[in-house]
This record gives sequence, structure tokens and C-alpha cells, in this order.
Amino acid sequence: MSETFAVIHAGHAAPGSSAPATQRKVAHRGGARNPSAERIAERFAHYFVRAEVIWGDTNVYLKPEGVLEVVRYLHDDAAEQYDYLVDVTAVEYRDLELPVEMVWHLRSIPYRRFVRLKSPLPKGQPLRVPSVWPVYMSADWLERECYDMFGIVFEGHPDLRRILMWEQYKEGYPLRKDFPLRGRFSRAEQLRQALTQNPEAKYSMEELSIADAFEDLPRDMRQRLAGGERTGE
Amino acid sequence: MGLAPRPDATSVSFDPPSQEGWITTRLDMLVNWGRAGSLWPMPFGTACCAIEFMASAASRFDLARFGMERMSFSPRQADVLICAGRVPFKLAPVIRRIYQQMPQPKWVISMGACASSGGMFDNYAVVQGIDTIIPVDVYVPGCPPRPEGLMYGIMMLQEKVKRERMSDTTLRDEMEPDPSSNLYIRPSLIDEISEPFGNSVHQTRSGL
Amino acid sequence: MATKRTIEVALSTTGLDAEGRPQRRPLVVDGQGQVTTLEAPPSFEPELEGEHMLLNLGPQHPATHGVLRLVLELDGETVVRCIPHIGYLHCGFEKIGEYRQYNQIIPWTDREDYLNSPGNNIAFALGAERLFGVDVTERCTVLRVIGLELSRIMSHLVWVGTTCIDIGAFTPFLWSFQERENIYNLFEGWVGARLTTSISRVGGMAADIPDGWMDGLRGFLKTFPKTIAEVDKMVTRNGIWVGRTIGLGIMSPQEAINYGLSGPMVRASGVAFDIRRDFPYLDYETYDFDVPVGTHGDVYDRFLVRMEELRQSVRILIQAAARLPDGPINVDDPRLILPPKSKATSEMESMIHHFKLVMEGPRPPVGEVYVPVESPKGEKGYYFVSDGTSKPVRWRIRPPSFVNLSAIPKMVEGHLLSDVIAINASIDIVMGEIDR
Amino acid sequence: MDRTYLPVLLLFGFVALNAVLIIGLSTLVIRRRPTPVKDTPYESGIPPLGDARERFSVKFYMVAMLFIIFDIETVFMIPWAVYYRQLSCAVPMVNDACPLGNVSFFGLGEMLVFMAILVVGFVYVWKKGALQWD
Repeated sequence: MSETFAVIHAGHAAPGSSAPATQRKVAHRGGARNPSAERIAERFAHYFVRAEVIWGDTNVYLKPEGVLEVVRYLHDDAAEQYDYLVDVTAVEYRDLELPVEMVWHLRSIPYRRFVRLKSPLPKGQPLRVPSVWPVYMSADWLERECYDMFGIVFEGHPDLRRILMWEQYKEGYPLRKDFPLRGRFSRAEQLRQALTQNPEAKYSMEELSIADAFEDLPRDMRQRLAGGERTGE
Repeated sequence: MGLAPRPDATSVSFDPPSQEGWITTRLDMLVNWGRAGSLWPMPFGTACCAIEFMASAASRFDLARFGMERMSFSPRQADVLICAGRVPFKLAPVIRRIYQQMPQPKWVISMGACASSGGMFDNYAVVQGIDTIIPVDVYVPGCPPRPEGLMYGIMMLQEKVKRERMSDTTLRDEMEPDPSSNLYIRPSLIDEISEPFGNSVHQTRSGL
Repeated sequence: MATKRTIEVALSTTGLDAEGRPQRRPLVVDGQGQVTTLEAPPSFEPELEGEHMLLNLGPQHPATHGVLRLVLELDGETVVRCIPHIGYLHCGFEKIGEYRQYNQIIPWTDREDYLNSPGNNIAFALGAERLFGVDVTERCTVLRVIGLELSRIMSHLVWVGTTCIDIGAFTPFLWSFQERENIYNLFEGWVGARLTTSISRVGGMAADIPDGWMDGLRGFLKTFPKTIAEVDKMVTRNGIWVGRTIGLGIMSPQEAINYGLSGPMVRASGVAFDIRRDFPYLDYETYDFDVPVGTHGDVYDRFLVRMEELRQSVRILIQAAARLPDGPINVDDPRLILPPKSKATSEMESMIHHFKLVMEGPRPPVGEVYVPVESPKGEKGYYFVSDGTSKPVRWRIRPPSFVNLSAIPKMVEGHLLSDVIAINASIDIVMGEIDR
Repeated sequence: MDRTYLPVLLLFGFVALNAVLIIGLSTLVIRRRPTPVKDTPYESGIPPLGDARERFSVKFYMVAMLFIIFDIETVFMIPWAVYYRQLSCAVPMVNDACPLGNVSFFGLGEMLVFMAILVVGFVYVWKKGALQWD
């Protein structure tokens, strides 16, 4: 019989707090600020930019290079316990000069708190940001999708490949504002590229190494692989 | 079958004395009746239409009345490929490979607006109608089509199966996609039918 | 289970070695997330080692609940490594959302998680109304609770049906779809569509319920528990079912939270976290229902949690049906809701509102909002970023199944091939939501 | 030739005829249309990699051997079952009914001895752990 786990109740770390209720008449700006914002401000003053409350959620703006440290602090610290990564995503504004904004949604189940970390990535240099995968295992796929859709490279991510489009997708990063809605190529060209892939394009490099029958893979496939063609889907 | 109009017969004219004897047409009727009565569907269910297909296979809208309750999930035993749901470009090679691995005689029902014409997904990711990839016999409109709509499509397919003639050998030949583009129909034709039409064009202005 | 690897193995695809063979150096992640590399993967029975086989549990498969593709490295029957490939149903929802006005996006929320479309519509409306700074009327709030719970019942019914087929019992599928047809009739009466309902609008609902509708709902609430009891009697203590599901894909509470699981997946592992209770919306804190929590974190507990949630939804629906007040369903804010046709043609001001709403749609103030909702798969929410125009700058869908599915390599490795099907079914994935 | 074996021969004849008919007729009538894609194995719509004939772990052969042993055991029961009535009658049968009073348990006992020998083998296999899967 498998062992039984002790039940963890949400909000066990804040017993005194009243039972949460539906929020009504939420103010546009300036609602109740999440206490974690102050702690981040005085502990990471060199990374902290500013914090504000929009529609009841606390936004904390950070410099991109400090995100992993702040997230590790928020995850490990006893007073914070943000143990649940809700989402990792990015936002690109229509005014193309504005930087691409990275967004992390974090939730603390013991304290029933929610915070949104944001960090601007200026468009001048390549979009790089530290990966939060060492802290949250759920970030693996979320960051791969962010890379696939926006082209943001996550340093420290174990397996950064496209996850929604196929590896040889040449049209670029779909969710960028300069990417046309119907894609860059004509429909026939898109269809031709999708249909004329080599068989090994369906497998990641790692699966090809699993198929121990590597010696008796077809000869042309092995030449393409030796030629360094990136596979994977 | 497919979009290009078949070169020879524009309409199937049927006057037994001239072309075939009484026996062969009776044999055709028997074989076609057998095929039409027991079409084994291959449910290529991708999205919402697959749920409506499951509803039509369940007890209220019973597909068993058409002899179709035996779902074959391997193309080797399938007669009809029912593409229920939208097909993105990443899935295009899969559906074409499955269609090619089905033995003749085989038919295709394109269930739902997204399979038939890309539907509301007029963007970079979705094939604008699976007839650009594989020849389709019956298009079922609707998003998702009601089970009755699917059954009307199935009955239309059964009519089509009953009108086939075994003597017409070109009907059942395996079509080979041309090796350069791996497509069945000319790329210019694909562009032409994938063009947005009507007022859907000006909805693609982001902002405003 | 002697063969189950205890260490976390994450894989790196590094370069090629001399003669073009890709090098495979699996990484090891210990508790604190320190990443070290491991020389050779641990083998199970060195002397009896059979060659490993690569198997595609591919996009077209009856048991993958949609177009999911699992590449399995099999040592005989045991799964050594599982590599999921998704994206086979990626249809660019979020890109299209940036080219549509708010009320035009609602039909997209139907097609994204097509088992829970009323739930998605209402989640979208909640987020959009917070973005506009609007609170809906009392009757609309209770109608939305009814829509959410009916949608939860619909989604769990498909899950029970298809999971029973995966493990071998066909009859629960027919029973569950029989009940779904009853709910289809209810939604058809309410909104006219069976599956893709588009039931909500920003600031209200698409339509009010017809007058005979509440009796239909009460009739359904009377007959539905009998079906749950029937499925429960047939499956819960069934020797095959118990033998096939106990002890599979175990996730401890800490792992479940770290992997970001939500909904029945995390509650089956012993984490009593339900958004309806912890981050309430639509006055859920005033309803009397309890949150089922499992303690073993395996496939059997997920089944028990979902069956219990069906009964709790019936309880909520009974209370909601009792307290449904009269009154308007749409908020009377001319910025959002079209004025009635008679006023639009007679008064100048209503005509202007009508024209602006139809031509360019409502315009929210600049800002961003994320309102999570407890969908049958887990925590579902839409993250809106608005720059004042009538089309969102970013419409991010927080997909619970996507994050739940990312834990499948951890749950599946070490089990047999037939267990992969049971574990995959227990996650209750919907590929439309995963691939968006 | 004694007529008692005619039904068995007829059975074999029909079986063989049926097999030949099905395979022969279908190879004659159908028109093969092979295409390169149709000949590749079907693996859920993805081009397969590696081949299925891999070297399996030895425990699969173990299970196969055990099955054959205990399957043959049931095959031996068939002739015993056919002659069970004669076996359990001490004196030769009279118009295939055993005269009153001399029904013996020889038939049953014979099969129990046979089964006991095989159960010893089964217990040995069980204790040796050959049935233990992983």
C-alpha cells in the first residue's frame, strides 16, 4: 500500500487571517499592498525598481538579472513561502520602443497571497533572462513556451527547445508584434514546409540517441545528423 | 475526390445497356450495399468536434444504426477517415501519413468548419481546410456540427458509395503527391482557396 | 518498486560525439535544485539488459485524450523514460486574441478548453469585468455559479467516461454521455448551443434563462445522483479498477506544489487548495460545500476526488437554484451593454453608445488583471494587459492541463506501459487548452 | 477404412479448404496498390524509429515457457475426459452404461496423480520466484 501523506491546508501559516471573501469594488490603483513587496524592496534594493497595486494585484518591478535570487528568496523564506508558480509569460506592447516585459505570477498557499513580478527586457540587446527552473519544476514547460512564442532565452534551463511549434519552424516567434497574424510565408509554402520534413525531424536529439539501433538508422538520416542538423519537435 | 475536377466524366451517366451488363451492375450494387452498410470510421478526433463525435457515437444519437460503431483506431482496418476538429500545420504530416496508410477503398469526411476550411482559425498555425492535404468526399458544416448534421453527412457518403462502379478503375487509384512539394494540388490553388474572403480581412488590425 | 528510479533525471541535449552520435548526459537534480551531471544512466538488470525500444504513443491514439504524443523508451514492458511532445493542436489562440475586441474573444474561450466552455466564458467575463472595474448584478452572479458548476459536472463526466474506457469498462461511458445529453438540453434551452456555449458577455450574460428552465435543472439534479451512485457502485470497489489504479503516478504534496499541479491533481496529493475557497469569486464563500482531499496522491485518489466533486457540485447547484433572485442580468453601464433597440433608435445618446459599442467595442482603462477560477482541470485564469484600446495587448491563458501534464515524465517512469495509459487518463488533459 | 474417423477428417478438410479459400480468393480478386508510405509500419502517424525486433529481457521467455508447460497439461486432459466413463468402470461397459455397483474412482484418481505431479512443479516455480515480475 502506498504511504499516506499529511494534508496541507491552504492558509495554515496565517491562522489569524479572516476567511477570504469575494472582492467587490476593486480600486483601479492603490488597493491593499502585499506585505512581500516591502520585504523585497528593503532586502533587494539593488534589484528593486518599484511596486504598485493595479486592480487589487501587487506588481513588483525588478531588474532582469536579479529575478532568480528574488524568486529563490520568496520560495525559501519562512515569512514568504511562495511555493506555487502560477505562470511565466511575457508581454510585448504595440508601441515597439517599449521593452518586452517578463511576468512571473507567484502564489503562497500557506499565506494565501498572490504577487506578480515583472521585469523589462530592453529590445536593444538579445532577450536573456535567468530561468527559475532550479526553484520551480513547473517552470520547465512554461519557459519553453515563452521561448517558443517570444524568443526569450532562459539561462539555466535544462532543455530549451520549441514546445508548441516544430523545431525547424523558420517563420520566427509568433507572438511578437512584428509577426503577421497569418505568418510570413504563403499558405502553400507553410504547408510545403510542414509536409516535407525529414523523418528524424519528428524526434529530439535525445530520442535519436535512445534508439540504440543508431547504427542501422537509414544512411541519409545519419549523414544529416552528422552534419549537425538540429532535430526535435 | 479532391479539388481538381476529374478529367474525364463530368457527370456519372448510367445507362446499363450501353456500358455494362446486368450482372456486373447487380454485383456492384451488392458490393456497394455491403460497403455502405458497414463503413468502419477512423475518428481522427483533434478538438471540439471530437466531443460531438463521441456524443453521436453514444447511446442517444447512435452511430451503430449506420453500422459504424466499430471505431478502428488503426488505419489498416479503416474505411472512412472522419477528421473531427481543426488540424494545425504540425499535425498535417500526421493526417496525410494516416490517409496514405489506409487501404483502398477509403473515403474522408471533413467534420466541422475548422477541418473543412480552417474555420475561425485564420492564422499562422492552422491548415486552411484539410482538402489542401488529402482529397475529401463529404464536408459537414457546423462548429461543432450537431450529431444529426454528422449523420446527414454520413448518409450523403453512403449515397456516394452506392453510386460507385467497380468498372471505373481510376476511382480507386492511390494518388501520389508530387515529390517536390509533397502536395496533391498545385500550390497556386492552395493559396487561392486559403485567401481570407468577405470582411474577415479588416478584422486583422491589431489595436484601434 | 525496485526499478523505479528515485533520483530526478532531467536531460540535456548536448553536442555530438566524434562520429555523429548525439551524446546523452542526463542531469541529476537533488532537493535544493542543484544541477549535477551523471556519467551513465543507472541500468536496472545489468546482466539481463535487453535493448531499449523507442515507442511512439503518438498523436493519433485512442488513449491519449487528444493529439498528445508520448515517446517512451521501453525496457520490455517497463517505461525507462517518457518524453512528451505537445503542440499538435497549437492554433494560435493568444495571437488571435490580440486582434479581437473583448466580446469577440468569448467564442474563442469556448474552443480552447472545449469540455468546460461555460466555465471558460465565465472566467473570461470575470477577468474582463475586473479590467473594466465593473461588478455584475446579483442574478447574474448566481446564474454564473450555476453555469460553472454545470460545466464542472460536464467536464468530469467526460473524464469518468473516457478513463473507464481506457481501463476497460465501456458502460460508464454510455451512462456519462447520457447524463451529458441532459445537460446539453439545459444549455441548448439557455443559450442555443450544446457544447460551445459563449454564455457570458463582459458585464452580464448572453441571455436570461427561459422560464421553464429551473424545473429542468431541478429534474436533472434529482436524477443525476442516481447515475453517480451507479458508476460508483460499478467502479469504485471493482477489483480490476483498484488493481489498475492504486499506487500509480504518486505525487507527494511538496512535489505536487513544486510541479505546479492544481485542481483534483493537487488535492489528491493532500493539498487542500481550492480557488473557490482560498481566492473566492462570485460569492463562493457563502455556499456550503466541502473540498475533497485525497491522501495517497495516486490515480485512485484522483478518481475519488473527482467523483466527490461531482456530488459537491450537485450540492452547490441545489443551493444556487434555491437562492436565484429576480432582476436584470446585465449591468446597466452604457459603456459595456448595448442599450435596448427601442431606446437606441429614439434617443440620441443611446444611439451614440450603440454605434460606439458595435463599431469599436468597449474600451477598458490601461491596466492588467489576472483573476483565477477553479476549472475542473485546475487553476484557470486569463491574464489581460490593456493599453486603453478596445483590443487587449496580451491575452494570456493560464492552462492548468499544460502544467499538470508537464509532470507526466516524473509520474510515469518506472511503471509499466499499461500504467502509462491509466496515469495519462488521470491527469484529465484537454489538448485544446494545452496547445492553445 | 473404419467410418469412425470420417467426421474428424471432414473437419480437417473443411478447415483447410476454408483457409485456402479465404487467402486464395482474396489474393486473386484484390488489386494491390502498394505505395512507399503504405508499406511503412503504422506508429500513431509518426515515422517509426529503430525496429521492433529488439532483444527483450529474459523474463518474457520464462513466462512463455511456463505457459507452454501448463497448457500442455490441459491438452492431456482431453483424451482422459473422452474415456472417463470407461475408466471409472471396473468391468467392461454394457451398451455404454456401467453395470450397477462397480463404479470405481480409477479415472479420477489417475488424473489427480497427474495433476499432483504438475502442482509440485508449479510450487517449485512459484517459490523460485519465476512468477515475480519485476
